[in-house]
Amino acid sequence: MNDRYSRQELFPGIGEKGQEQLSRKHVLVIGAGALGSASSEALVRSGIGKLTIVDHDYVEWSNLQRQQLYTEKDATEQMPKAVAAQNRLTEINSPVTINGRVMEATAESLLPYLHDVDLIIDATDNFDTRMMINDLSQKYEIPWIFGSCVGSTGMSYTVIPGKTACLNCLLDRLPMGGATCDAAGIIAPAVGMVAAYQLTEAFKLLVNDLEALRGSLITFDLWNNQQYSMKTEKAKKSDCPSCGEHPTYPYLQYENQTKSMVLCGRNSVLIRSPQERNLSELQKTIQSLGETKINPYLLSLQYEGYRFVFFKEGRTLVHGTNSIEEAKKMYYKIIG
Amino acid sequence: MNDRYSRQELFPGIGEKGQEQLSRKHVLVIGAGALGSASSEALVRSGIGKLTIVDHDYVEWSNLQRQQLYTEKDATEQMPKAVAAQNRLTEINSPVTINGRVMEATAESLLPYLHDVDLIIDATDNFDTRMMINDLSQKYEIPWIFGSCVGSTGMSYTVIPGKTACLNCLLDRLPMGGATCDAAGIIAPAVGMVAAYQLTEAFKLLVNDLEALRGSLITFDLWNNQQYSMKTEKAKKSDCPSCGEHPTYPYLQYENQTKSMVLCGRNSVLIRSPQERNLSELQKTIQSLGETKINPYLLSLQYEGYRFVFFKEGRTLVHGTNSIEEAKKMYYKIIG
Amino acid sequence: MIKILLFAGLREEAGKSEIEIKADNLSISGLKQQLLETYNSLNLNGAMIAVNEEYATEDTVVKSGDVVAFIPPVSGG
Amino acid sequence: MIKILLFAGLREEAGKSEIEIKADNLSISGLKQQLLETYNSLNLNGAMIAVNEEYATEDTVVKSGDVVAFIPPVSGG
Repeated sequence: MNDRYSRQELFPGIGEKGQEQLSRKHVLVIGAGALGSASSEALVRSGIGKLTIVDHDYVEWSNLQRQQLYTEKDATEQMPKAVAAQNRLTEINSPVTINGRVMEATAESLLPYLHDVDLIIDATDNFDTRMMINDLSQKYEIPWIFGSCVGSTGMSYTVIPGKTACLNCLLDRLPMGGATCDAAGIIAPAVGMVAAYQLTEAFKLLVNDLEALRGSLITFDLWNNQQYSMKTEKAKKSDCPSCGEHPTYPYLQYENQTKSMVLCGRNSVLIRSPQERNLSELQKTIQSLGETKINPYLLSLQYEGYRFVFFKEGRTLVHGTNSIEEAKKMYYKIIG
Repeated sequence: MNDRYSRQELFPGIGEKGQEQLSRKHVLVIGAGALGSASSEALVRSGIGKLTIVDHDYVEWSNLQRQQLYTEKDATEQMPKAVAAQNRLTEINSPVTINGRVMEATAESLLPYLHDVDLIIDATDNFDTRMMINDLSQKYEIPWIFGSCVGSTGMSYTVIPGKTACLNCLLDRLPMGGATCDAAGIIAPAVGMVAAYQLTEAFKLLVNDLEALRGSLITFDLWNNQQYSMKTEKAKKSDCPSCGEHPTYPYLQYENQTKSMVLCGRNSVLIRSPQERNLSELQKTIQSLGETKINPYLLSLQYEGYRFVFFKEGRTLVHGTNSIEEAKKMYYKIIG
Repeated sequence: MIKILLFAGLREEAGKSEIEIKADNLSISGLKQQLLETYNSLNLNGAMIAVNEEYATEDTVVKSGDVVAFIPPVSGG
Repeated sequence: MIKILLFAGLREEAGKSEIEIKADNLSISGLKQQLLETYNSLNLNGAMIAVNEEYATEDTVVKSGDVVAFIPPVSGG
């Protein structure tokens, strides 16, 4: 076991000193889908000290094509991704402290984990959450690495509070990504490429080699053999509400108001409730409506062409609609 | 299970037609180390029909930092990589036909598998084997995708017999990579990046989208933010001994003569013998020399600062030396 | 000539990844207008803009020989 | 000026990824000689050569403004 990290220590950019630094770092990965699988696995293999991985979803068959931590068994059992991820990651590197957290990533839910986090890796699938991460990063002075992919394309950018432009500087408005996401699908190498960019920047930050950082937003299209890098020095805005001279962290405020959201490319609506649920009691109430399935974390129900998934801590996924109104109507019909 | 490949079918470059094509393809991955892990996992997840993965090595602790198919259990049990890979890949996608083969990749050993192979992915760690693959590819008209990585750098190139320049056209001589390989180590994102390039080209070939192929050799250095692409139209040589007008396939001939080789960056020598071994009998003979460990595939021995690993089908790895002579001397001392 | 690079969804909408436009000393917003005359279905709003690989805005003035990239943010993960 | 790009091990040996050399109408083998006068430890043999992103050989002649890349094959996997 002693030479476990020997190949990484031989790499001059890390070395024995860098390896020692890695072993004391705590990385927060937000999302345990395709990007989250790839990043968390590589970070755990590399021997970081502690990984927290947050996800509110469970493993489905359509995930297996690109989400490398999961197997058919996880899909059959509808395991929450954060639980399945923690199990696999522990098999990979048991000395690393791994916290899988089955929860939605919100400013409130993440706050308790931030005090010793050295770096946040974005592995979410929507800009609502990314903008919230961007504000948290600024407020608590934690660097974060944006990453996203669709089809054969992807992008990545590293945000360092007090130094680089932030995501809010780069984007004039909150992107509406629904159309592309629904239409374009995704292939695994696009995931691997974004994760490679994010991970390299992560290692540079974790071993404090700030000079090596890319300093630009990178984007690519693997199928069409495109690659592009955009320098961002000129993008930093002194009046940016997230990273400027008088920050108001707008997406921390906005976040507090969102109570339900359409999930991009999923034909699904997420409804949040602060109320914990007794799943087996709920099952008794609703089992006359249609087929139910239960495990310690969630209860699912097929009903009138929709599939409802009720999570213990209060969230509900309504599959089969992109309409919040429709989803809420059905939800209240069932929950009462 | 029905929407298992839905995200891939949504990607216009693949589509439902491409998915159907994938399901009838046989890919041969040579090497089950870092690149072989990444490529074979993504191909199996993508739903190809059949995968053959060939490797002569077993899982060691120092592999776990970057070889994504393996766990601590595999390292503890010294599982042959081809066996551990097959086990994990089967958990990931059981309908795919997966052949893990514990054997050295030579022209002779690979020949029985070539008749229905649509594509060869290079995941080896030396140019001896790559040049042999290059000649096999030309002789049997099977495309192959070169990939390699060291430190934070990597490269990839797609060879299509009768169309592109081959690896022998590109290289004036057989590269001597020992020094760099020993010195530079490797980080996981360099692996992920090469695999992403190889996999995208693989998908293009497997769904017959030849126009989308890159047509160039790509190289990068992630730590130093370099990226470079070299067009290769002018590289094709009509007198190339591998792909020219009168090919002699020199590396198929050379291959037949190699009987032992130094393993790059491993401080190890590989010695080949055509003789199968009875491992438990051998264990009895040598257990007085030092600590031995046995499983159905191999027997290992600690002896005078070296570690010997005897494989059932005749190979021996001698760890602890870069000298063929020294290794052979110790080998004959033990085997007699 | 100003060279325009299109990525991701924009590339698909235009059916090509590169477009050349005869222009000089033109703001990005002016360039967008010209582009939309020929490619009226292009959804350029929300795309990040780079000129010669540097971040740019609607006000940035481009000259002949410049390369302008429109990069629509993708959201999956 | 000819711009020279170095990759992987060559980059490490030179301690930099880019070198500029004052030259014009020079074969690659001539360029290599000039380069070795200053960077005598560079192991250029075995490296692939590209001029302006196209494959090139020792005989290829380069002009001022060209970009020459030396790409040593890496072997790991």
